[in-house]
Amino acid sequence: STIKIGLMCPLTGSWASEGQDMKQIVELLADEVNANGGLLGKQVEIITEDDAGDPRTAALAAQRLATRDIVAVIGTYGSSITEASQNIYDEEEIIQIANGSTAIRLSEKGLKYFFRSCPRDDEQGNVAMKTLMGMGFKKIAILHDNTTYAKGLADEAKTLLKEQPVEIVFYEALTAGERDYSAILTKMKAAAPDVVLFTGYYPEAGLLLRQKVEMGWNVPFLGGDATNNPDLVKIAGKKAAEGFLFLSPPVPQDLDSAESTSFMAAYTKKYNGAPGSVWAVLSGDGFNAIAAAIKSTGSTDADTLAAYLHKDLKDMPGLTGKISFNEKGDRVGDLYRVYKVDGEGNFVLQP
Amino acid sequence: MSLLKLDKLIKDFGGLRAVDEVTFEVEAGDVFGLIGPNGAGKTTVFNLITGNYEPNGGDVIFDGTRINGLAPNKIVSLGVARTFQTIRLFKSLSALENVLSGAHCRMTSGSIAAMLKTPFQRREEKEALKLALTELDFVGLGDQAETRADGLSYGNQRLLEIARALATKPKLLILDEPAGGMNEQETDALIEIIARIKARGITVLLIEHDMSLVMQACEKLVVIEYGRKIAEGLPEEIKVNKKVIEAYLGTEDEEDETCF
Amino acid sequence: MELFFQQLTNGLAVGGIYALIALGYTMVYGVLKLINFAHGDLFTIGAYLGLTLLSALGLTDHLGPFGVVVTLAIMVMGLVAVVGIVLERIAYRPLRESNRLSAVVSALGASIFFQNAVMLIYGARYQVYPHDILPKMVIPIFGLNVPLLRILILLTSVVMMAALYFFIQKTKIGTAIRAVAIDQGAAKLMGINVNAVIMIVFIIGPALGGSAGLMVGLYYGQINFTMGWIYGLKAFTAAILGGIGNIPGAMLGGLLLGVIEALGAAYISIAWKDAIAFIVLILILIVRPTGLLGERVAEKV
Amino acid sequence: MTRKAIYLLLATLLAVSPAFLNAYWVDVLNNVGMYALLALSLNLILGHAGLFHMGHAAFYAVGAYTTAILNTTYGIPVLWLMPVAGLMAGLFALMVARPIIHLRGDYLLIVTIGFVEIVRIALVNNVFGITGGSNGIFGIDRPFLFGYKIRKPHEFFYLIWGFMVVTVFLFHRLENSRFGRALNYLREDDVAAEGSGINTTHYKLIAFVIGAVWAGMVGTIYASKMTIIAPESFNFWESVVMFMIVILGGSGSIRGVILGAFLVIGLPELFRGMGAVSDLINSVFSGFGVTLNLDFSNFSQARMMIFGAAMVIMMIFRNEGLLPPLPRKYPLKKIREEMS
Amino acid sequence: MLLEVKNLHVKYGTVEAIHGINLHVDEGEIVTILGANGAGKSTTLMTISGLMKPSEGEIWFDGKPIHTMPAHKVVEEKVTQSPEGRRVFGTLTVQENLNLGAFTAKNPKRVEETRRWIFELFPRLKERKAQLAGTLSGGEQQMLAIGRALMNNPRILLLDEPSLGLAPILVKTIFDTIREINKSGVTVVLVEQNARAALKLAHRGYVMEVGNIVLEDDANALLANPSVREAYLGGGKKE
Ligand SMILES: Nc1ncnc2c1ncn2[C@@H]1O[C@H](COP(=O)(O)OP(=O)(O)OP(=O)(O)O)[C@@H](O)[C@H]1O
Ligand SMILES: Nc1ncnc2c1ncn2[C@@H]1O[C@H](COP(=O)(O)OP(=O)(O)OP(=O)(O)O)[C@@H](O)[C@H]1O
Ligand SMILES: CC(C)C[C@H](N)C(=O)O
Ligand SMILES: [Mg+2]
Ligand SMILES: [Mg+2]
Repeated sequence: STIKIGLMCPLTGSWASEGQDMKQIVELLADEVNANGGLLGKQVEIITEDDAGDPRTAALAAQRLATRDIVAVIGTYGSSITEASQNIYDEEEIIQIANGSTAIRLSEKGLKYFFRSCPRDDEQGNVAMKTLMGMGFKKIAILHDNTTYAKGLADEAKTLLKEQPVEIVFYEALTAGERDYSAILTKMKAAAPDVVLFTGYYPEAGLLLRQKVEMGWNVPFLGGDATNNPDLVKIAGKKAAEGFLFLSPPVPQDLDSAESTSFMAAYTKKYNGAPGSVWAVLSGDGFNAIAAAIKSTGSTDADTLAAYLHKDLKDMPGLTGKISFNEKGDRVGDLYRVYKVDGEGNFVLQP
Repeated sequence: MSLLKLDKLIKDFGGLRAVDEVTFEVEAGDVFGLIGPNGAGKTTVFNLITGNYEPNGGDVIFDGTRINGLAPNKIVSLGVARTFQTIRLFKSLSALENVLSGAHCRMTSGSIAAMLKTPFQRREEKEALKLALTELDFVGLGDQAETRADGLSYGNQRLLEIARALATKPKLLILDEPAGGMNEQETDALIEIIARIKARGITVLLIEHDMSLVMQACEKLVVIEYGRKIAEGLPEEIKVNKKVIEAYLGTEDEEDETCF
Repeated sequence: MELFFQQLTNGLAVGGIYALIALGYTMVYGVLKLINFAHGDLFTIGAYLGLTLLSALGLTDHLGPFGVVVTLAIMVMGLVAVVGIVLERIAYRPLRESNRLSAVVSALGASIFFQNAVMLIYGARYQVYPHDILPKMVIPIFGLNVPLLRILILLTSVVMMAALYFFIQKTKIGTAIRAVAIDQGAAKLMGINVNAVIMIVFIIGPALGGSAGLMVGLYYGQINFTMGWIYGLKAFTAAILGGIGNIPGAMLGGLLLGVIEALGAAYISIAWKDAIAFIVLILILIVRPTGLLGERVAEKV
Repeated sequence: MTRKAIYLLLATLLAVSPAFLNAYWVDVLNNVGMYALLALSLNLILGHAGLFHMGHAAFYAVGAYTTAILNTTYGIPVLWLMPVAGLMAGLFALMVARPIIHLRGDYLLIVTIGFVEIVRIALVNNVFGITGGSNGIFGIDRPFLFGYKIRKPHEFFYLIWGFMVVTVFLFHRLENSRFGRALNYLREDDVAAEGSGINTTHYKLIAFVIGAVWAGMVGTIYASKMTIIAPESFNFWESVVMFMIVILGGSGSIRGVILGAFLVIGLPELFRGMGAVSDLINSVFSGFGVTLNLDFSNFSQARMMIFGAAMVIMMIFRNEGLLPPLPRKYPLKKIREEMS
Repeated sequence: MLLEVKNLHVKYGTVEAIHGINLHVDEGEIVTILGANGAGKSTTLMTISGLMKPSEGEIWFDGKPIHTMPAHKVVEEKVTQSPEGRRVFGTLTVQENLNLGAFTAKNPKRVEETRRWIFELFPRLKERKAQLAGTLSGGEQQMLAIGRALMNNPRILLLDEPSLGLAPILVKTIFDTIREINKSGVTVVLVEQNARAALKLAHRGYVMEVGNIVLEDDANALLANPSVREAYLGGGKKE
């Protein structure tokens, strides 16, 4: 018999590429564990379900996983998708380690079995505020897309910025999925901000960058972590994307720990190319954490594992840095970094 | 007192005055005919009476009350029922259910009573079914109760429309070209039905181009042309009225058999 | 004031695209009384085919920018028209005689099919048109800097509208199309080949939708497989706003919708702009139940 | 007689099915049930009254949000909130439908689509500061029934399908009454209906209201089942799904609509399960020492495409819907006897 | 023999409405088909025009089988129908309706001649050229329907209840016109409820009952036939 670990990720829908990466990474790590004799003398088996990036599908996917004797589940990507599945895992007493869901409230519900390997938006908001202040901007525009995550982050940043000697000259939401944002840009431009903080996702960010250049407007843009995707440059074009700043946990390429380098080597070898964004890599950290917990406790009991993850797992070397969880299940540590897009469209970690 | 009174009724469509100060009265118990050339405004007059159109001027007085401006269904419940020039049945429903639609306005139980199936609701439903069957029998469609309306022959569809109208328990029945598309034999049967409707004490107001029906069935006629009344009187008087002959009947020649 | 005019041009540019899609919607509706929910997906297909052809044929190496656009437009319109014909043949013709709503559901099914087929063929990720096909010229009009492409989009839709209007109103085939729209049986008695006429409609409508897809690809760069749904809905709204079945109405409705959205976003709220557009639509329909230019046929009883 | 027997058999099968199914499949059945309830309520408006209504999710949303707000702020038990949610949805329907009830066909269609969108956008923008914006509302209680907390799919199954039994019973009576007939009259020809003395505006509104009341009540079940609701669950597409269920199943037919829900909601899930099917086959064969590498899981990516094609095909072959309504039965013999 | 219908069966779905009828029309004739409502007269005409397909049997026109042709091809053979209920294109103008009547015409000069002839026949149509057909009075619409059919220069004109819903004076006009049209060389098949008038006009007649032809004779003979008199000419109190 095997130890089963679930993976819930978007294999279809508009986030499908992230989900594919998550699957590849978790399977790669599981293979490594199995090659080294598995866990507790058993092989690890990954069971994947598609959540399609849609809350209702996610609820069904969670229901399916819950029936398959899994010890824990890794995933998923978006906050609102994770939220739809949280209750189900909690009721079934299954550990969940989300990888891309940064919304604050996910871990404010007192769910005993919920963890996440990504940081939280209060931290991100804080870093956003500091970055903006550090660069000396005085008039700030904030734009989000009304999704759970983007609005939460925008609100967080707004609250923090209000305490600073700056002026928020614009705060509104666009509708994701459209093509033409020139009406919004025109309106924003009239408010004459020094900088725009956009907390939505990369497809809209790309279009905004492109259309603002077309308008002949040179305002700098700072993006939230959901803009960390290579497609951003594709959509905006290298010229329009150049100089774009965004926040994100560091990608493995930018870390020099042994774990990061060996993982990158293995991944590149197996799949010919680097993973698209950091979020999929964070699912790998989720897997590593649960594997470590099983190994150390010698148990697959959810309560034992949860207790271990909450209290005893300290500074485990992961793919994205050291990993520990606090009592809420959130990852501890200052993870957010600032990246900048260079003229070639590369994401360059800022010091 | 007359049952229906039209007083200087006017109806405009854009620039067209389709009904122009038409005035006449229908006595209770009569079979009253409204004739005139195509496009004279006859159907429009009917629509003004039944509330399908609102007049631009003048009044419709029914049974002592002014009814212009009321909703069609309200006018039906006051006792005016109609048939249509082009058949308007509920095609995919059975003949019985078509007639039940007429009975509808004499019933009161609503959706909640239906869900609870109150005794009153059941009794009412039964009464409505009895009424509907009676009216179907009256026009001779009793054995076709469960046939879909569009499965009936054309003539029978016309009769079904009459049965549906009768089920509203009208004081005044308005028929718009009831014999349209019927052959002479069917028309004869219709004349007989109209007579029986009259015998029930229901006043009938009808439009018809079939002169054999008009002459046999009607006690009194009004003729309109271009929205105006051009003649009024007994059938025999109308038949020889110059204006009517010129505008509507055509000159009498040996071929008059074709229409009389 | 300058801001107002800037927003007006923003709105007209978006509205031009809506109008172009709405023209196809209205054409098909006018003749078949069918709300072709798959129309938005034909638009998507147009955008993807444009990209495929662009990269496969290497047109940019041989032709000037406008040569590229014209060649592409012709090819895309042709191919999407073929899809349209097949769609009509398979999904709509068998339902021509039945309940209108059945055809609507068939159209919805076709829409789901197309959307997912595009996803399976091209993948779920965003696709991007090359950035440098058309020169990024900006034309000053009354002190506003308007990108050339926007003017072209608007111009195209106006020209298409005018051509279509002329075709429908003045030509023999156009009269036949209108006759088929009114009474197919009677049209057959005139010697009109009803299937052929409907095929023509399913060439024109989808071709217009496809060309709109191409234009969106060229202008905005980014395309994905779900984009047709929103555009389709907007175009349907536009067509209704103008009075469905009415060609100048589709144009008017499209432009108006674009402008309402832009001005709503500018002066009321960006987040509420779609709601504002719908509220305006509802208010207009309450006053004019058949849209702005729709015929007000009070049913003759 | 035989038809009754078949229904009884199917109902029994359904009733005992949770005993044989895992939580996932039971939850699929729950979803089917909820959509069937929604579609049945839409069926009054769309199927019976023939009003092109593609905005039913708006009423569903009002019910769900009413439940969520009242439950999370005042702690009122959710099942008590069911009638309140229904009432609110009904009132809302009355309010919004009144000014647009005279619109015809496609014009009504777009206006109702407008409703869903306006409602959704209002929810996203946190109207009155009580809807929680795009986050929605979380922490909604589970229902208590006779002191027992309903939590798991198996338990919800009986709540949902129990409500279904009540609904079918009541709607069946409704259909076979003066009220149900009135709706059909105005669907067939509203001028003739007016001319037969039926107040069509009134009935159109009542159809909207009853449909909305039911959708609102389903909203309660949904809110307490998910414990979190967000505007995205009530978007235009949800309305489209309900619409498709009604037309595909057979508008005006209760059994058709329920079957429609099984197909529209169940089919994509069935297709999704194909990955598991290939795994199963592989493992069976490997048991015999044969290595097969079947993988139907790619099929699950194509499942929506196949579903779309299936809808077209079903519509073509059954263009009146899968199970169109049967003509109403009247006890004519009995009445005749009484008459004579 | 210009038109020949052999053993024609027609079904609506699964229900057969025409049960194997035979009829023929010679060049230059006016032939009338009588029958009660629902006898199948319109169905017969529709099948000749190709709008319905026979389930069995054949229709030959001028030596060619036309039952296998699609409707628009039948029209090209100059078999033209003015359908029951007029079915003019309401939102098109009178002029456009007439143009559509000549949709398959190849010779523009001939079309203009025909148009002139039709305007002579129905001066009212000329007056109302630019009016929308839907706003014409019933009689005017009937004229338009017949005029539209004539635009095709038919060799055979199928008229389905041309007097339906018309005022007596117009009925006369229409019947006179039919006679005139026939005199100008057009063969006419006339379906009428107004049996008496139809028989006076026609050379020959058929009587249909529930999908079968039960009688065929000269018009005058039919007028005198007692069973026809009883069934179709009304036993009523004739003056
Ligand atoms: N809803 C309407 N809109 C515009 N014009 C109308 C409308 N209803 C009727 N008319 C016009 O009003 C005039 C009178 O029409 P009406 O139907 O009353 O004639 P009618 O006397 O019943 O004729 P017929 O004997 O042919 O039925 C006609 O010219 C007609 O075109
Ligand atoms: N669309 C249809 N679907 C089903 N049955 C039809 C249809 N049209 C006609 N029928 C049936 O076919 C038979 C012949 O109808 P048809 O219209 O040819 O009769 P008709 O002699 O022209 O009668 P009328 O004098 O009423 O015009 C009738 O029994 C009729 O009910
Ligand atoms: C993976 C991330 C881009 C998603 C985002 N941080 C969220 O919580 O939804
Ligand atoms: Mg009339
Ligand atoms: Mg006929």
